[in-house]
Amino acid sequence: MKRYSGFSLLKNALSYHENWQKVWRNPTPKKDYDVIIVGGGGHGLATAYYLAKVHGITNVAVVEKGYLGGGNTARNTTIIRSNYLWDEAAQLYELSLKLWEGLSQELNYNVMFSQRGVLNLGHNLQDMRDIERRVNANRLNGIDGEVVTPQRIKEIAPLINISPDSRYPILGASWQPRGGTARHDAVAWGYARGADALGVDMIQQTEVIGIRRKGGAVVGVETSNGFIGARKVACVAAGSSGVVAAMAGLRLPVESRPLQALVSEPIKPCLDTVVMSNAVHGYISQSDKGDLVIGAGVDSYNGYGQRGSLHVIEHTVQAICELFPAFSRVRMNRQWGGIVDTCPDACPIISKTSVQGLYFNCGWGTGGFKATPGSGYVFADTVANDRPHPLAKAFNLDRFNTGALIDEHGAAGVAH
Amino acid sequence: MLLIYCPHCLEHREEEEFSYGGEAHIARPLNPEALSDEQWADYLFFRKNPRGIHHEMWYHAIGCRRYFNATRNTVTYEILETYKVGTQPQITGADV
Amino acid sequence: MSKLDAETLSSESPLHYFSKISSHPVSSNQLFNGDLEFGVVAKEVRLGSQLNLRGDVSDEQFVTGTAAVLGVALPTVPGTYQYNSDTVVYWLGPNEWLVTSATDAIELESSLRLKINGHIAIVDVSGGQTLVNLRGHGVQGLLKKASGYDFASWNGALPGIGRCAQTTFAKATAIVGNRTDGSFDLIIRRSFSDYIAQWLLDAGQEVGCRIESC
Amino acid sequence: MRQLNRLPTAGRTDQNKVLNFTFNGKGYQGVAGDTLASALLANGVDVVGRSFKYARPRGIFGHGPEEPNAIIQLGSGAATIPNLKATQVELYEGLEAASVNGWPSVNFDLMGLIGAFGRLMPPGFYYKTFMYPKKLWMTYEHFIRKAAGLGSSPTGRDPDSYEKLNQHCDVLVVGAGPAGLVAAREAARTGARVIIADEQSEFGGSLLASTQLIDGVPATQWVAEITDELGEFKNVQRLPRSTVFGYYDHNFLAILERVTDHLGISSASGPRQCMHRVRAAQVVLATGAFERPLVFAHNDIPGVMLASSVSTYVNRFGVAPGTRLVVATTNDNAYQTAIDWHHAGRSVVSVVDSRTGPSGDLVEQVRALGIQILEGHGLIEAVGGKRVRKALVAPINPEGSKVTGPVQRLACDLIASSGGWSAAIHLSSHTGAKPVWDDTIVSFRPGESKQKERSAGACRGTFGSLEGLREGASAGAEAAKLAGFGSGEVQFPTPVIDQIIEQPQQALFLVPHNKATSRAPSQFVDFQLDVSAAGIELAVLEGFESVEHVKRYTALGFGTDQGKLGNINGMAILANALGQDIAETGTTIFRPSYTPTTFGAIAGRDINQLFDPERYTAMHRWHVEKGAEFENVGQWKRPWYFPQRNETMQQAVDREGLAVRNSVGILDATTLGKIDIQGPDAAEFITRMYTNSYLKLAPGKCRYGVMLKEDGMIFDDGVCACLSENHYLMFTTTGGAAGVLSWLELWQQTEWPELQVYFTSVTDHWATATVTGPNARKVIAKVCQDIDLASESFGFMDWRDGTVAGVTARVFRISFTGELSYEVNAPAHYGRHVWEQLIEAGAEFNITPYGTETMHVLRAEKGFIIVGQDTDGSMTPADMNMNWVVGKNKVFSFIGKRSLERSDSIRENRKQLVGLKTLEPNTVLPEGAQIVNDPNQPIPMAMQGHVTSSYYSASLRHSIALAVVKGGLNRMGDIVYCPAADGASIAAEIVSSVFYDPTGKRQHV
Ligand SMILES: Cc1cc2nc3c(=O)[nH]c(=O)nc-3n(C[C@H](O)[C@H](O)[C@H](O)COP(=O)(O)OP(=O)(O)OC[C@H]3O[C@@H](n4cnc5c(N)ncnc54)[C@H](O)[C@@H]3O)c2cc1C
Ligand SMILES: NC(=O)c1ccc[n+]([C@@H]2O[C@H](COP(=O)([O-])OP(=O)(O)OC[C@H]3O[C@@H](n4cnc5c(N)ncnc54)[C@H](O)[C@@H]3O)[C@@H](O)[C@H]2O)c1
Ligand SMILES: Cc1cc2nc3c(=O)[nH]c(=O)nc-3n(C[C@H](O)[C@H](O)[C@H](O)COP(=O)(O)O)c2cc1C
Ligand SMILES: [Zn+2]
Repeated sequence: MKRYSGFSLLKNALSYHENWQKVWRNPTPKKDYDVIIVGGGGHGLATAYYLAKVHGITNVAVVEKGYLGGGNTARNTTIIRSNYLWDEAAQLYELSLKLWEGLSQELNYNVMFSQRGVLNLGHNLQDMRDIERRVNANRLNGIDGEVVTPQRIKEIAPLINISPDSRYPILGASWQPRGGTARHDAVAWGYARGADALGVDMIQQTEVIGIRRKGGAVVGVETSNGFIGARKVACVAAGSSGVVAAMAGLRLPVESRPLQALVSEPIKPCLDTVVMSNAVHGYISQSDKGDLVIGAGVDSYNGYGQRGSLHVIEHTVQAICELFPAFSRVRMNRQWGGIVDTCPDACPIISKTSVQGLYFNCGWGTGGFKATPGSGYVFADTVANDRPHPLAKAFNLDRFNTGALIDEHGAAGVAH
Repeated sequence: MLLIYCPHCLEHREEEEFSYGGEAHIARPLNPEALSDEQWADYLFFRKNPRGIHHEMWYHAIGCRRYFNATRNTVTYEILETYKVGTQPQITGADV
Repeated sequence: MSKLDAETLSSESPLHYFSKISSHPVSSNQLFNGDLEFGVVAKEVRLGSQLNLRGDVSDEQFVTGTAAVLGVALPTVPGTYQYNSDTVVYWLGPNEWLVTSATDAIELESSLRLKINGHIAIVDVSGGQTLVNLRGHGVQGLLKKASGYDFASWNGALPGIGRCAQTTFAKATAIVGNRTDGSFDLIIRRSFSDYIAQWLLDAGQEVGCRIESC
Repeated sequence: MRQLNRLPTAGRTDQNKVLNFTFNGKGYQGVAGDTLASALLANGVDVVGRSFKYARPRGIFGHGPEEPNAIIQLGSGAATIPNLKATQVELYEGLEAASVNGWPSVNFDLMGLIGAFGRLMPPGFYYKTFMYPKKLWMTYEHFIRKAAGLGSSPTGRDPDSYEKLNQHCDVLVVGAGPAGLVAAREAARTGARVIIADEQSEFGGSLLASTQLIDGVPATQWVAEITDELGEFKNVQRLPRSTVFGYYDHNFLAILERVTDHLGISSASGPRQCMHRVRAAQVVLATGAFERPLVFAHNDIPGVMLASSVSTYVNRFGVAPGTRLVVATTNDNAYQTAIDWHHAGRSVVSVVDSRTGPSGDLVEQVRALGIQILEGHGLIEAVGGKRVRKALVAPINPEGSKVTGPVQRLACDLIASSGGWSAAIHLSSHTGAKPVWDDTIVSFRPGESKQKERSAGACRGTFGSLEGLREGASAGAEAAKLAGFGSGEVQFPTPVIDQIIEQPQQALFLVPHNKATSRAPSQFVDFQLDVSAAGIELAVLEGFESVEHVKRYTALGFGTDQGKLGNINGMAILANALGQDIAETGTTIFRPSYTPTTFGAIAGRDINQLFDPERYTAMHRWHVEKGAEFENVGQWKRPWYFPQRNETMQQAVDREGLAVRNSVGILDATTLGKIDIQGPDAAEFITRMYTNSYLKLAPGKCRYGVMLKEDGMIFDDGVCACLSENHYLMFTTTGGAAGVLSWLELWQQTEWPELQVYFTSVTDHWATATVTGPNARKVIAKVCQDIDLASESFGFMDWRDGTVAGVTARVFRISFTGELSYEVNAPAHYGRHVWEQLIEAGAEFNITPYGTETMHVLRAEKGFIIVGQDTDGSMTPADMNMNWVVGKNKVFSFIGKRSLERSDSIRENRKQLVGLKTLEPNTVLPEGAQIVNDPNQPIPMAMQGHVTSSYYSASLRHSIALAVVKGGLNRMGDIVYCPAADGASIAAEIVSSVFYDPTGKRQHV
């Protein structure tokens, strides 16, 4: 892999950009692999990268039905934070945040991780209790965060409306300065490039349509382009996880729901942080290009449509206009939807299954983009060693039997 | 936004009047105490979640306050039928 | 409560605080001078009672019994109401009706209970809701702002047969019924009535809106 | 100031009505009927903006929503609007507009220097650089961000209002060009409810700029006639200035109508814009087509325009945007522009046609006018700085891939380019229909319909006028029929229109240059985002092969025009680089918004106080009059505390609490949910829902219960009263009311329909006043004579019917304060009356109204939980030390019971509810504080639980807290710590959660 740098850019400019290397090969699949990863989203690609990089397992293929990073990775509002409530979740997301902090250098690919901070607003007394609780827990877990006043919020995001006369006035917020956003596509591409350089095959436009087993173990996957053998199959198919599990005769406690987002036209920089509000239900940041990136709450019913709808967007835009009355005259440029795999406790599943050699990493629901590096890291470890990574232990499938859920709904509430 | 035919109101109504009730036809085990943790978890948390035909419950919350079932394609969102609780769907079928 | 008490006690209807409040694009001075036309007049109507009625339409005693007491047949066609001069029975669901009547609630409930029994329910909800009549040339337009329900689809209905629908109204809910005089009745919940009044004044501003409480 | 480029022919404008406006601070004049774009062109303004990435000077390129360059900021202050397209802004007197980029000005932009370094900024350059040293990235980013954005957001509150209308129709026609107009007319005559919407200021579509005759009259007259004809139908609603911006599931479409924008005043008198939410039985899409620009070197210099735009400015606006025109084309259609230009009295330098031997009707007309036609030639490069000065043309091979001869320089100041037409398939794509590439029309066509819609006219790829009219008419008739109106037969005769014979166009998406694409001057594909042909080829070189990857890598189609001009060229260049055909390469997806949609219009009137309903109790106004501070609880406004004079909240709460403990207080408890339950199986049903049993609850009695979800976790709690045999009244929490009712309905209707029971919400019917404190009985006795209040006959957890203050009421002896309490329920119309009478009766005892904060303190003193505060969705009754409320021996396995037996539910060290007493009695623990055993341990600390409720108790004279602590019930007397943000920590002792009156004497008196 030829390294990227300001110098390489200059050098290539002089040769009219005619000599750039491919970011990844588009190889024809081998007959079989040590590990096949189903799903070429950020998580699948990160898993491949760490399998190769950390565990030296390079005979790996990522099989993706569409284009790399084209699922939720392409569709999310790119919010990154680690201020989760429960120890198990906080530690996992914090591992991820630490990886984000060196990711551009690790991958030699600028994923534009921007630590502009994240505000989670509180609008009623219970919100504020929950914020206190979460921030206190974060602090004792070594995660940065503070509870801030409306005045401080106004300093951080000057266009916000902190009037006590609003319908749901802002009473305060949690503030995690190390949180922020990243350029979502670049994350997928950076991992793919890194994995490719280590020998991983990226197989695009190839859908896994069956999981072949022999005895109690997997032997490979059937795809739209034929069978590919594998000793281990690691499924990271996000919204399609249930469908993929069914191919192996398994059921998962996930339901696939549309989650919608929209962007405004690009405007001059006016919001230099991420603002999230669970109570009025909207979250917003401004991309490096200038568009306001706005996310909605998850749709109420199951769906694989990847389309947006109007009433959900109406509600979200109302929330944004409540928080930022000045944005009323800004305009929506585009809206879309993703398919998120929601778990009953709003926490992921990173787990072995009853089928030998078959692993699942799913259930990230509305908030898995931020976990991409950490998820790939612990999942690679789990697959390589055929046992849960210590940080993944709590996220096994068995928790639904024992009842040891990690309920991020209940208290943390905030989804993304 | 869906337009849903309520089998009680005998009219199409806007989605805003309804709330989604999850997968239909899941019978509560008659004797929960006799189930293993796995069987109970299956009832509690595990759903079909198909890509395609789905039988699901809806509640006409801002209307006749009745629950009913719908057969909906989870990809196209087309609603193929709605039917009353206690009756069986006309349309079943393989996933698309 | 007896009728006598009711007259001596001070009661407050849900829209009590909105008596004669108007919104209009023209100045408020002009408003109360002369009969400036309001596109929407929302007039709260005092009712004797509102009862929620439950029962099984396949139970003949229930159907005939209610008709005998109320003087109107129980509407069994979804989305319709039946009425006479002082009673209206709205279809709310396959086993649910709303009765509004000039008769006192306790009296009405006990006469009903004399005639019908078995698995039925009669619940006095008089204090929980109010009826607002909406009239004026702006009403159809206002309803379009308020709800996704296609009220224009009622236009073909036979005169004398009322149509009604329980549906969304702005961000609250309402039972809406049509009247032969072209106006509409709105039955709304008490705790939402301030919101709905504010909403009516806001949405009716262009054509002029006036609220009269009872 | 003279309008240099204004023609004597007025087109659709009124040259007698002069309008003054300013652009970038300079004054100009235009005329009524102008757009800002036509007025700027009339005044000879060339540079209207700077490009996003390279800050290249840009001029007006199109005449409608496809415009990529003329992005402006309209107005100033709170009413300013960013990012409008000058081509879509109707001119009005006093209009103020400015370019969105360019510093210090668009004509001299320092950032333009960056353009010189364009080579250093190929697609994806960000990803390749700014990484080292790591700590500088946030600084780099700061500067990257500074360069972001087009226009600026206002900073104040929007002075305008926005309307929303729910519409229903049988046939919605989108687009009022010829196809749409005849479709609407056919549908209208069947009696169907028809809505016809068009984005432009007037109906007519492309005909507004047409010189054709229809039915023997000029096209614009024909349009006026048919538009009037439509107006006569009562069943037709005509919506000009109305953009259908999204096509959603189940034939739901959204229209943005610009009601007053063209008047240029902030509308005190009504909404600025109106969003129509349309549920249509059938839809006819007649949205026309966009002309495709040719991609040649420096095709972005001001003075390069779409051929149809040049014609539109001449014919519709009476503006000639230049003097000497070169037309570059691949098709016959653009010859019309040469003809129009010629008739405008200006000079046509040449028509440069990539084809050999063109001979269609229009070609022949051009020849007859003596205009030079360069066949088999390509316009390979435009030359100029802020305006085109020359066009470089050269012979090219028939495939259009190579320059084959010497370059000629044509002096000119205007280049009209046409690479064919792209059908406007946007709305059909919104539905998920997959566009189909069609080589014969060199465009995508709408894919197989996914909804009840059909396309007609140019948007279906039918570019001929006559065929388009025919198609429109039959689409209208068909749509009406399918909606239940008419026979489906077309009724009106097809309009008579001259047939123009055209020859096939050439599919040419990149005009070759004598240098390789990577080395040629930039050949722009997406103007707004500076995406060039070389950029697309580079993406392919780097391995981005999917059209979606190329879009995301280069930003092709990401702009505010959403690729209306650039998409097809871009995809074709990509296909070519991949050696595929376009069909194989496919296209990116069009999504709403068709053109950008104002947030305020999407929000409508549901903002400010109407954002969400405020729910009031019958006593609300009394609380307001008494100066209560309010708390939001769900949608309800509840009095939080009643400050007197200059009291702080703590002082008020202390006073209120002491009043209850020492004499009597009164609380508005109306907001609790109340559900009336009737039926022979009511008791059985309730028993299945609560953890305890109601089978033996006698009339006149109440019982407290807890409800679980099937996962065993507490979800609501409250008291349930037996009113009579088979008749119960259930109280729920304020926030849980709606959820509990639908929860009950769910189980009854779907699981146990055999249980005969009915539920009715009576939350709104009853107003509830809680009178509580040692003097409560005395107060009630003064206003209620018909209930025997003696404890022996009306005991704790009993209820009685009676008359309170003259009102028929129901009184419950239940207590959330631990004091003697009566909850008086009266029909809500009398709520304020009863409340005031109770206050009056209590005056001699100094009855004190108290709010939710005091209520919370009082109940915490008693260790009563609040669901949602002391529980969080992961708490079982056992965790709350409430096993006493769980009927272990109930026959039926109540909801949630089985989950209580899972291994995690019976785990030893679950968090359990305990009390905490700070060692320093005046220190109040913060709610939400985490609890540790050793405050000096290193981070991460082992957390034992957290504080759920915490107050200063005035009656106990020390602070109290409720907390959940791992294994807490076995840790009484242990000292634990709450580390605070400042590093200090507060020590507290684990104690019983019942701080006050542990034996419960006081509530039983
Ligand atoms: C609108 C929206 C906003 C969001 N906002 C945030 C946010 O702000 N912060 C945050 O942290 N998270 C957010 N998320 C969630 C986040 O996007 C996801 O959790 C995360 O991207 C999941 O990554 P993934 O790699 O697992 O999934 P994906 O990127 O969806 O990858 C899964 C891949 O599997 C492929 N696949 C599926 N089935 C098959 C098959 N049978 N064969 C082959 N391939 C298959 C899919 O094509 C897809 O590419 C948001 C999501 C959405 C939709
Ligand atoms: N010869 C050619 O190559 C060629 C090519 C294209 C068009 N034409 C001519 O153009 C005419 C096409 O007629 P037509 O009726 O199909 O199209 P049209 O372009 O005349 O009318 C389309 C109308 O739809 C409106 N519109 C588009 N999208 C909209 C939306 N989302 N919301 C609201 N309005 C929207 C536009 O503003 C426009 O007024 C014919 O006369 C045809 O001959 C010729
Ligand atoms: C963070 C983010 C920013 C985006 N910004 C833009 C934008 O400026 N312009 C645009 O057209 N689309 C933008 N999109 C949306 C994409 O074009 C696209 O709609 C989305 O990735 C979903 O893919 P699909 O529409 O191809 O299904 C953005 C998406 C994301 C996730
Ligand atoms: Zn219904």
